[in-house]
Amino acid sequence: MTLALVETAAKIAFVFGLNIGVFAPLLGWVERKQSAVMQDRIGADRADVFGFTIIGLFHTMSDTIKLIFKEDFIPRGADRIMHTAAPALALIPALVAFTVIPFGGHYTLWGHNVNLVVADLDVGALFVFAISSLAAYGVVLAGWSSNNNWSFLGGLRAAAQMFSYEVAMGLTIIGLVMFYQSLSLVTIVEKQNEFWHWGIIWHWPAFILYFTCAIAENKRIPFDVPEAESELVAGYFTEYSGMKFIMFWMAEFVEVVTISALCVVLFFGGHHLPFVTDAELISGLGGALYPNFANLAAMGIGILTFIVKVIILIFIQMTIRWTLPRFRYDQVMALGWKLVLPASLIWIFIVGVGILSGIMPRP
Amino acid sequence: MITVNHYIALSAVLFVIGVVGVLTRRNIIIVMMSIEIMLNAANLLLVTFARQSGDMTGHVFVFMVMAVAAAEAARGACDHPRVVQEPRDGGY
Amino acid sequence: MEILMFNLLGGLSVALALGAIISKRPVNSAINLIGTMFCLAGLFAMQDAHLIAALQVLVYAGAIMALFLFVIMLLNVREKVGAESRRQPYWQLLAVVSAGALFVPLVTLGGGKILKFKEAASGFGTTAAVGRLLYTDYILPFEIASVLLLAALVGAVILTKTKIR
Amino acid sequence: MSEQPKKDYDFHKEHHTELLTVNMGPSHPATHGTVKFMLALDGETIENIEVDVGYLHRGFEKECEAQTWTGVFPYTDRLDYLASVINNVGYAMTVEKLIGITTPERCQYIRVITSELARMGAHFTCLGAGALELGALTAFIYFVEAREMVWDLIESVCGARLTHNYVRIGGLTSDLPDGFAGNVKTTFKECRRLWIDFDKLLTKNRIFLDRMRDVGGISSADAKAWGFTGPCLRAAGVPYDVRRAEPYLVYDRVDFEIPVGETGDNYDRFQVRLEEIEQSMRIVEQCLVQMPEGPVNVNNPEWRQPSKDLSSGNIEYMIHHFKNVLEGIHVPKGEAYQAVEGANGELGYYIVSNGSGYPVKMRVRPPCFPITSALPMLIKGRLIADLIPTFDMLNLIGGECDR
Repeated sequence: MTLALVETAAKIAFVFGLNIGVFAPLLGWVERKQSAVMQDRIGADRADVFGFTIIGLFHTMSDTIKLIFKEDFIPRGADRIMHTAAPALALIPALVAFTVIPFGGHYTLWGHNVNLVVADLDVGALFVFAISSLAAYGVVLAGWSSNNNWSFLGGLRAAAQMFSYEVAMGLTIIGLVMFYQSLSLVTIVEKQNEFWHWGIIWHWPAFILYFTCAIAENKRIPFDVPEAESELVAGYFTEYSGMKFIMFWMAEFVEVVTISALCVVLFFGGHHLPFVTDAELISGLGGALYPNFANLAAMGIGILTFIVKVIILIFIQMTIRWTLPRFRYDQVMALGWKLVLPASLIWIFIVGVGILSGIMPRP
Repeated sequence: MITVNHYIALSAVLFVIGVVGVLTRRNIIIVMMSIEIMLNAANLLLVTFARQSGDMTGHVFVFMVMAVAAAEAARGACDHPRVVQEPRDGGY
Repeated sequence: MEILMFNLLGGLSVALALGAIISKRPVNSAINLIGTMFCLAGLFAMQDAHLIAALQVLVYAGAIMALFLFVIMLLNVREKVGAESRRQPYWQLLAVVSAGALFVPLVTLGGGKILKFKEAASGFGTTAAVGRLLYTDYILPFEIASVLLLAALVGAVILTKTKIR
Repeated sequence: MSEQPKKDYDFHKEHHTELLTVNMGPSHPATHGTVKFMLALDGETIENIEVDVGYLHRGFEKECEAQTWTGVFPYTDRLDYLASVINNVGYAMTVEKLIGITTPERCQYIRVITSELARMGAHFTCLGAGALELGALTAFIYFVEAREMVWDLIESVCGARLTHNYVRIGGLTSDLPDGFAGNVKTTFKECRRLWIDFDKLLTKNRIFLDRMRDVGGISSADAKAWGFTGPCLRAAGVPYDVRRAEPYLVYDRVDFEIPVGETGDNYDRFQVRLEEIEQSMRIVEQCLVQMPEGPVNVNNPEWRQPSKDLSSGNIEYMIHHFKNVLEGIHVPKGEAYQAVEGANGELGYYIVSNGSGYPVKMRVRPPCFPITSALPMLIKGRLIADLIPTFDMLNLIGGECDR
């Protein structure tokens, strides 16, 4: 009991620490530096501690400190409670969604079975969608409560966009669920033990559709119409400052990580190395002689593999963000309803036929 | 130890809240939300009895209730503009 | 542990439901109701109805309440109806009486037999189990529900479309 | 189901909806160059738009009447502040027309070179800003980089980057610096590289095409009727270019093409501007080859103030120095109109002189003003997001439009 509690606490600490402590600030830095590299610039590199700038990493720190001490501004006529609650409503779902994502496999350490996921839910994939559907509330309420026409328009756009793409996003992974016969993300990862069972091999069309939907759900360029700064000033968070602004900013980055992690779990074999199954890895590390240490090493390698895959997907998202221009609002909706939704329905049909006819052997 | 009675009591309380909401509020949107509360109270009972009897038919019915509630909400949402903004005498 | 969770979620859901019907502003009502739905999802999960719990969040808290919120925001109902949101006193009287009447079975149940939960069978309430039931025994209601949703969809489009050709 | 929709079913009447009125500007990110739009929105659709210009009105025309003829130059710099040299050239040429002098050939070549460099800078900025406001920040930075390099060239010529103040009546402030041709060569190589990158990023990008195509389109007849000139008119299919229609300076001696669009929509405007950058580079390269040696100023102290050495060593020059500084040059009585091809179209100066050292009346025909006045016609009934690329591609320059 105590051991299980400690284990859960450790996993929660790991996931949240990874997200808030490492990924969110690091992404701020990556976004700046990557854009700088892509745009022939140097990028932020001035903040220093005793003369050391460590390629601009201190900027994330100084930004955080600056924003914490900024005035927390609530516009006149705004709904104070909702205005304050909205950033939290945006950030919390993004963090909670990570609880069902397995960042490693099963390992036996000194007789104790460790399953590297905070909550192994039977409905893991559904849980992620359920929680991410709540993230829309934060955005909508932020737009509504700011008492600003531009924010309001941004909130409406965000609501329409997020709810539309949620539908399409749910449908894109139905084919995958049919293939792996489970909604549990842990089971899906287990079934991708062999490289040829990875989701991307058979389900690359679903990956493209899912990734599109996920970026749209996250409201990043080219789908950033709710916060299109040239049209709506800054959309739903126009009237936010200080810590509340940071929370929207972090919510966006945490969602980038969550999307990447979910993609890795669904399509890229989770923590699995390509061409090496877990059992082979453990035996290759000397599992027969030192089972505990081999398991521990495999666990480390698994987590590392997972993080590397996540980082690669984040990199792809950032590249997209710095390359493409933005859609128009009606084009976003048309893409969602007229292209992604029918395409995912057709893909479900194709997967169904493939499974029934035996062309797509289920793992 | 939580028994079925606990859930029944909770469900009843929620249902009564829903009834009171329907009967006392004039705002049609809040009336509809009160109806949702009542539906949810019923859902809770269905789930509870499904668990108690070990028969998942209750879950299926909750599923149906959700479908109906969604349809009702969709219809209600687009009907609201007419009703809310053209108030008649007494009631709505 | 279970009692603690039940008291927490149940109490919170009752409080939020009360908040939903008491609060003056529709937006606050909707937010309170979303909280209620969320608490109920927790209660469903406590009873091994994992699929229903996820659907509760996804459909009720995520979709239906979003629709309500959308309507409230778009119409800004606050100014129109907020001022005269109470009904006639006799309606309130009736409400209290009927509420009291509904409490009667509750009280009798409390005094009567105590129903205890059995140990749930493995696989109870999972997606696979509920899905199997839904697609075999209850396929007809399921299809009817889908037709109902389709009808609602078409109706909503027709009702709100600006121009009807 | 509710009652059947009636024949005269009006959504707005039935549902008691109102239009949402919002102010876009004067400090909205999209309205660079200080302008205000009053938008009446039905959802996202623009039902009505009022363009409110004049936030940058400084009384340019009146200011000029209080300056000596040479003192006007700093003010012309601030018309189209992205292409100051063209404004200077236009003003200088109008005054020269009044006086009846022609500048030396080398001066004319240098004026063409700097004008085209300024045009490139303006187009780089316009296209980059257009991309930026559609969310393509990287493309924007590429063109800003190119613009900075072009401005480096201009800086090497006249010492200023934005308000060049380079041209004088009857000449220039200075000749080109040493090694200018070589700098141009290396800069243009880089510019072409960035141009290709920009082109690759946007021109065939599906999202960009969808945003720009068929938005803000105008027929050639309408464009003429509204008084369009420059890239916006050429995008509508009218090959009118002052440089070709009424050649001034040495534009008749260089070979360049006038890119012409078909539909007059934003995408055509975009492509016309993109192509004009290339044509400007060609003009500059040809001018550098053709350019003769020689003086850059008119050798007449009455019009062009002589150098310090001459004016302190020669009594006649000295007298003119004094008189020019104190009274201004005495431009003969009369009036003149001269147009040049500005970055946004025909930039015309109409000047009246009564023979004194000050202009009596100065009137500028800004290309932006008629173009901007067509904006409500182009954008009514479209989505709010369409306003952004349309406004960008019409390219209102506040300093020029409001004067």
